[in-house]
Amino acid sequence: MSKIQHDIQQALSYVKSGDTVLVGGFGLIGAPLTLIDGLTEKDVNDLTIVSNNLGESGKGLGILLNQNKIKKGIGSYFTSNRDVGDKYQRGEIELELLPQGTLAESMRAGGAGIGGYYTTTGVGTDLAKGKEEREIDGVKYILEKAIRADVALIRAHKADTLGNLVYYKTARNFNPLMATAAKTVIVEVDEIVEPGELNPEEIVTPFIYVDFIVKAQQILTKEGVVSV
Amino acid sequence: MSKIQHDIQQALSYVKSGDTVLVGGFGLIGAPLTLIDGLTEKDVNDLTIVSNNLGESGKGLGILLNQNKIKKGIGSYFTSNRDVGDKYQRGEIELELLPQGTLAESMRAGGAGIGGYYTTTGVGTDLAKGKEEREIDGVKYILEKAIRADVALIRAHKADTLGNLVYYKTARNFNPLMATAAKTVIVEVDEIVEPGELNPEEIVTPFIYVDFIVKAQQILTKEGVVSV
Amino acid sequence: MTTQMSKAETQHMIAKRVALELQGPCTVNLGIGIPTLVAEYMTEDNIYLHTENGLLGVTDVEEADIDPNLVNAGKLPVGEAIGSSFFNSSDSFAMIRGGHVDVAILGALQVDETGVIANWAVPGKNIMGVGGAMDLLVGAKKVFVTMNHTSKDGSSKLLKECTYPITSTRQVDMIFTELAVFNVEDGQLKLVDLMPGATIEEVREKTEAAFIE
Amino acid sequence: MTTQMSKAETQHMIAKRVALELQGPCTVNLGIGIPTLVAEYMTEDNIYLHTENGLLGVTDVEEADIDPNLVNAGKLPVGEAIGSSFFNSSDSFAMIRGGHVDVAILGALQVDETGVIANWAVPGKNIMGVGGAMDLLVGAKKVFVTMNHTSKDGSSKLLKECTYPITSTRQVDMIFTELAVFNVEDGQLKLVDLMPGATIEEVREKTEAAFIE
Repeated sequence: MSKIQHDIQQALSYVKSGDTVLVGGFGLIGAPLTLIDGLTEKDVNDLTIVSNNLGESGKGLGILLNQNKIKKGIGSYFTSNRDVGDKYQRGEIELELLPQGTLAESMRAGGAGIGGYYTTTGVGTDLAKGKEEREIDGVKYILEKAIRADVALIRAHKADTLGNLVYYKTARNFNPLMATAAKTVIVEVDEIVEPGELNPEEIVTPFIYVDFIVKAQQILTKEGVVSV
Repeated sequence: MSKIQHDIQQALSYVKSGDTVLVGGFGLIGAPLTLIDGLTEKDVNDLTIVSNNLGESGKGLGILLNQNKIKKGIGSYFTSNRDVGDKYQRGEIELELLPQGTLAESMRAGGAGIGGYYTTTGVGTDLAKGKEEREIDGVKYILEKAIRADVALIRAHKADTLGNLVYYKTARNFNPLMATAAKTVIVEVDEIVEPGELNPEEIVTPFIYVDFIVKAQQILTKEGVVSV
Repeated sequence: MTTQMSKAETQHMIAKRVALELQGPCTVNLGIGIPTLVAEYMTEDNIYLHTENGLLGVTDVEEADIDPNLVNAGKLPVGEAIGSSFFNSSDSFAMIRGGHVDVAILGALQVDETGVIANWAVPGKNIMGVGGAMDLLVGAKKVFVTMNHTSKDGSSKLLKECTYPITSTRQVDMIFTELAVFNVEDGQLKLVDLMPGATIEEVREKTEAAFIE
Repeated sequence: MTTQMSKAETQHMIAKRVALELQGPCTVNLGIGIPTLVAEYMTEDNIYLHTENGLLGVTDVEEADIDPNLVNAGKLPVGEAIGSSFFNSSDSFAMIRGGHVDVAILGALQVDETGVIANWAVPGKNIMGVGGAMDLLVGAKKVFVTMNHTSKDGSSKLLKECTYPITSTRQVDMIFTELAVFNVEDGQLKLVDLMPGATIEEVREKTEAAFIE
């Protein structure tokens, strides 16, 4: 069975109401814009979205937010979208704020069969409240739990038809981690090539992590997001 | 100051008696044979060696073992060198056996500022004895601690003069992890190139991890280890 | 067994039988020994082999193409398939422990009647090596075990309880010996096949563990 | 201050002063705001810039060469130096948290007299963003902080105790404002420099925190 999906909604059929969904990107950079766009057109709700930001006001995940499809956001920097704060104050969304390194590491842990880990980040701050503190070899750490999800929507630069992925510059960010931490992984890419065209030493995400591949129809350019 | 060292003993001057030393390689594959050879010629003892294997009988780290320079070995598969068992029975060496994935993950943790982590590997076995067991979300884990060291001796394929590294096929193994987990990192390579010659998307070990670079003088070939 | 096979023939017979259980697309990790031989009998071309020392896409290699830096977990020379990738040991075990490898095929010294195995240590001998066995047991979606049905002294290796240290509390999924094939279902061994030349009586006689026929 | 500088001029003055403290070879992570400007004043060519979104080797970029997928942590377009490398977010924070970045230059809202800072949340407002600040504070070998000496209402931002939530219990190493430069030594602020146009009297008047002159 080919992993390549030509129909975005078909690919997104794996996203169900109530799911936890990892969404790649640092702001719009490296975000799966085509898949996010598809999600805004899909009848789905009560989603828990794990993503560094919840888009910008009225853009990307921001549209999903305004559609009231997001029950909870887990991220490190919601400030980039003022609507998040407004919704939070009205009690319309739950938020879990994590340091950016913890957000990344928790997904890596989730993908690697690690249940939790002790990190120095956040010790003694408000973000450590309710978290176990422990001293190991004279250093204070807090316990952070792994993050795993139902679906990951990610973006890569190229995929081969097996599902091996390479990324492009700082559009890599959270995407390779999210590829490891979800039951179903859907990737959108600029280009699909034949197996053997990607250098085996250079593949960042081996194909076992990827379930479906779609071609990007929304691209970030200097002039903003354009449809192709 | 250039990171390139032409004198192996000069590079090894950072290894002191009593140090914990990470040594790369899966058996001889990807092992820093030149640096190990240099270590056998150096007056140093009471070393704790962290390496998947302690070489083979009379080869690689096996020589160091027979020179009684190793106080303790931490690894996953000492069986490859029968001398290790003999020495252990005579009480001449301490051994800490770890599952291979735990050995790797503990060094990654050490390099990443993670103090310890909960893994499913080993739960309920003799290797879990004395280790904290904990249930997280219904799954049993044991706590494993990070490994950090004084020095790492590793092998890569190419370095640029800044210290960026790329590896070669299955000679990669533990080397990139060890590069992150020691105070001083010494790498031996097949080839030294100028900055810009390695593809920025392909660099596995960024230069901040590397302190010294030496050119390999002992190479693993089909016919065994040869001097070049 | 009534027919006399060489050790190598027996190993190949077991490997061939294991191969029948592999349906692609899937990713399989092969342990040292009999498991390595399974690769020779796989018929589907969408089965990819993972080796924990850092390669997804292991293939056979011709003598002339041997590369000393391209080996499997048994340190034997291998080749690389089209579409293969290399990675470090922690990424490799993240794949294993994180549940991304479909099948692990391992050797075992003993198995108990619930499907728990012992394959890394023998009491009284120095416990010197474990390698990736514990990681594979907790992480692989399915675990198949190949083993001799009996010890040299004729005693069963399929026991009520393992006398050697167990490798994991996880029960394996299938057990392949030179006499029989068992599924592990709801914590019980179930005989699903007799190997060529084996009889049900011989299996009963040489199996200490309870099993469902 | 006696002279009237624009906000931008003040920011550049601070950035320029910070740059004097950077000696290569070293790796520096620049926060958003004034820290970003520091890059313009670095004189040594062996200072490498790390950005936590996944690049070691940040440089300026010409308008014509802007690549929308090549940005810094402030999502501003950047270039890549010769010898740069890209990596994912967990590898990037492994560098930071693991102690492999030499200097982090961060903005701050408040600093207390032991050098502990608050820079991610204001009480009464929604706590909406923390980004990499907590990671950088625990991990960077040295932390330099740039900040305004006083609030708009004239009250000191160098306080006996932070009234905003702290970012880390770790004490920073140096503090740079438009009036003065402080070292943090043994948990005490020590004035090491006055900025152009500032007087010791003005610094005393506008600094609530105790400091050694």
